[in-house]
Amino acid sequence: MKEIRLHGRGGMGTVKAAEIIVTAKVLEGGYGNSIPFFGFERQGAPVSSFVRLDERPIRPKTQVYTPDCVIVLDGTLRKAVDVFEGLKDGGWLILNSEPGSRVEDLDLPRSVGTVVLVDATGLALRRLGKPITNTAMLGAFVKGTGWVELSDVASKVEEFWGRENADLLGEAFEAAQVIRLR
Amino acid sequence: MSTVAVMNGNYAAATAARLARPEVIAAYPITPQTPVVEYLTLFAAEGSLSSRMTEVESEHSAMSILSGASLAGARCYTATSSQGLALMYEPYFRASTLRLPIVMNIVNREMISPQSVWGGPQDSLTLRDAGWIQIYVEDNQEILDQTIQAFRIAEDPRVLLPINVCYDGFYLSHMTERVEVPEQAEIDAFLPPYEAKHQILDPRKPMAIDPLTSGYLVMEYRKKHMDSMAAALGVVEETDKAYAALTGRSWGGALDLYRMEDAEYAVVTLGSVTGACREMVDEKRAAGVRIGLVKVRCLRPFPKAAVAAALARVKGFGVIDRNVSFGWNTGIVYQEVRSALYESGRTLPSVPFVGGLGGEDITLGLVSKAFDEIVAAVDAGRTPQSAVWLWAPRKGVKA
Amino acid sequence: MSTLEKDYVCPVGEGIYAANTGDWRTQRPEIDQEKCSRCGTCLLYCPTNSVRRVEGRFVIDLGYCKGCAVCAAECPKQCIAMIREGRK
Amino acid sequence: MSALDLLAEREDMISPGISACVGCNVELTLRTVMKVLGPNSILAIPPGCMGGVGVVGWNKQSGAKVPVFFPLLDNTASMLAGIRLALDAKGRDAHVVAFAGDGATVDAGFQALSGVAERGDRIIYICYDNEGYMNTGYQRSSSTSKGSWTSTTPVSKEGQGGKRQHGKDFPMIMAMHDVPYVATASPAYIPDLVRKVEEAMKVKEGLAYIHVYNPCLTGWGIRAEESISVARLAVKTRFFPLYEARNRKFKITVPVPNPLPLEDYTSRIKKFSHLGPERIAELKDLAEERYRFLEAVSAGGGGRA
Repeated sequence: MKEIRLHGRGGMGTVKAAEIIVTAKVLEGGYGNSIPFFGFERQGAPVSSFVRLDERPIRPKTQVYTPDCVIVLDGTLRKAVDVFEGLKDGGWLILNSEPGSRVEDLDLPRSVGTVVLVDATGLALRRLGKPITNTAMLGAFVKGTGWVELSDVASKVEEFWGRENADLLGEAFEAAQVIRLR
Repeated sequence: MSTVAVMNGNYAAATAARLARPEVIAAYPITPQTPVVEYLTLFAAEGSLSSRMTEVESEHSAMSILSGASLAGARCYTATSSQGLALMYEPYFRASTLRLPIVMNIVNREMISPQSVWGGPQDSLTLRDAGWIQIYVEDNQEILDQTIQAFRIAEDPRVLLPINVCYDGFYLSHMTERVEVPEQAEIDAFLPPYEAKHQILDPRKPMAIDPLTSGYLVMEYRKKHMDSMAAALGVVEETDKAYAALTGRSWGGALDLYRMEDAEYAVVTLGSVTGACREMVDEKRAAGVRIGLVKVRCLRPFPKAAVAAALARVKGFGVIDRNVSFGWNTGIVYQEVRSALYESGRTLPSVPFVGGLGGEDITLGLVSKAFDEIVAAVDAGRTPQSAVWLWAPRKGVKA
Repeated sequence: MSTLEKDYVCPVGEGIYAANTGDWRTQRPEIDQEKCSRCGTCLLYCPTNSVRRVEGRFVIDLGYCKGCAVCAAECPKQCIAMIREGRK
Repeated sequence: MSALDLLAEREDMISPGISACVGCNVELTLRTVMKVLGPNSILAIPPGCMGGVGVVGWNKQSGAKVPVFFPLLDNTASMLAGIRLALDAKGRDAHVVAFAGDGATVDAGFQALSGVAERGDRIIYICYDNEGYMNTGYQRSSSTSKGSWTSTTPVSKEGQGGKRQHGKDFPMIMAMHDVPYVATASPAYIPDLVRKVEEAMKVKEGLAYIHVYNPCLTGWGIRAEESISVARLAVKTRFFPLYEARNRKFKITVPVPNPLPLEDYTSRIKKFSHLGPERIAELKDLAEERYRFLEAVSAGGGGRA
């Protein structure tokens, strides 16, 4: 089983992104569930969502405490939230980062095994005219982990948000930089 | 033929309601049930739901509108949570004593105070004696399957009682997972249209509903109500079998047992915590502990004999309650299980856990701890006299 | 079968129950048909619906009349007398 | 058809023997209303006098010849809205009617009624306002007139006490919901009442609300034979004006250009017997205020048509 935690802000589509990952997995014949952290999702406030993926039915309906992967939809969240809490050793970090960011400057904990960097905000602004980063982050996630197929995610993204977002997904997939740290 | 979809619990409930073709729907939004109302209005706007729907000004009116509609012979559906259910109490009790087969999902949420919008079945469990059938489920597929079945159970001439299908707020209502959705034609065959024969408000057949009634007749009606509750237990099982024949999915009727065949210890569960407990049963069994699980699905009518039979060979058990019974100082399900055993003449060591209040997560770690505590208490022949609190201590919180 | 033996699932009533309110009466109305102008005021205002119009005349059906005397009070011709029950 | 012809010829839809007090003008109102509405009706009688006297029936028998039921005290309007939805779903039609006291209407039932009015559910709602909870021995309601003795607003031997607040102007509150039809009525004006029920029956979308002012013989202390005459005085003193409103178009149906002194009315009622001239004047001032308001909003500047 793979466990994922997404960190975003209200209005970024964090919960929906989590649902798309699950939907893609189910389309592929697998199982998954996603649970949003239960709070009041005010625009701009930190929110999180939990995802589990597996090849067999997933029984626990609990939050994720030791994720295999953390997706951070807004880099500035690192100031407010410990996004690495419980990250499994050798786990994945999918980070929305400024263009030209260097891993050495990111002050990552030792638990991170693979980091995926993408300027999701920049890509989203250019293509959508607004900093809604979930689609771009999904592209980076798929590229970094390969846990679900890009085409399945793309079809759902298009279904929910239209062609422009599906293109953004592909663009982010191409642009994302996967760095293995060990 | 069914369709595989991915949906949250509220969408599963709304989808089930749509498939059941209720003639009248009245609901008032409340967290965490709100999306059910939104989905239904969306279905109606899209044209996939033809129910008469009304946007009411309170839950009291929602249940009242359905009471009127049901008296006039309509199949009825609604959903609520917590304070909404509390506000409904007056027409809620009356819907059962008037024998109105209304189906209502309860998206379980903690009762205030303290102010909380998060999960916990305190709301519906507190109303266990109000004459409704109450069934509790553990995942989104079960929400959909059981909500469809609820209409058939409620409208069965042997039953004619309103029914709640209860699911945990947020943990299920807002959790997204894979759900198989049956075809409309399959459900149409499973659920013939409702015909109110026991009473009807219809000028072609004038009758009085609920005249002033002497005590001895109140006794008569109460006894009939109780008899129907008893009959409902069988109808729940039958309906589960009929639904399994249709979809291949059986949920076990009033009670669902997991790895109980040779169990020395048992954990009794209700609602969404069951999944984590199943996982932990497997884990403990792998470590050599012979523990099994009894999931209470039907809380009313309570399957007393089945519970006693399920626990007939264990040395002891524990109950994980996400609710409290003030003054009894344990959870409510624990009382029910203990009472059922008393009838069978057995006294077993047992542990009354209380955890997960106000949406607190009952983590796998906590479940593991609970299982260890069951084994330790049972082996020592110990029964704690009040609740064992299942929680992870936090800094600054008085434990 | 008596009404009480009816086997209803839930509290339902069929057929009409009528309290014997005619027994309540301590006085009864009598219309002086000579003085009556046939205006029907007594029928319009009788609380128990005890006034009948028969071939243009108004008569009192005493079956459920409670003897309230509203008809006598309202009659514009003052042609309705209230007679103590028990006297002929 | 004249009101007399109608009432003489139509079948009484209510049991001939209901245990209302001798002379009760609510019994008269109910029988009249139901004759006008006829057999294709579904009748709701919430807890209150008319429920208590057996209109919903007794044990396994009914008190009416139409389908009749007890709603709860506070959900009459919403239960009827549900019945309407069910009838709509089944493609049937009937008059869906409430006959409810002021407790079930202006107090506990107000939320449900206001909701129905706002949503436009098609029901006919008739309130018999006897200014309090009569079925349980006359406790005050928010419709009770200021100064009234009630069992919860007692009066001392010295004549002090009685209700401290004015009653709500409830029919006006309902009219302000912008519903298709609102009317006030009186058991002393039966032809007017008959016509208003007929108007209510014509409403095809939304609420028709009729507020009937029914002086209570037992609770207020009125002689049985004065049941109608006291009700008439309430109108003739402008204490309870008769009007109707279609959406916001008002019309006074029984204009009172030269009102009788209010004392003519209050002096016939025991619950006001402790009130001195000052407190009567206070009632009169409010009645005049309300009447002037009604004239101002009525068609033709007073509706003296």
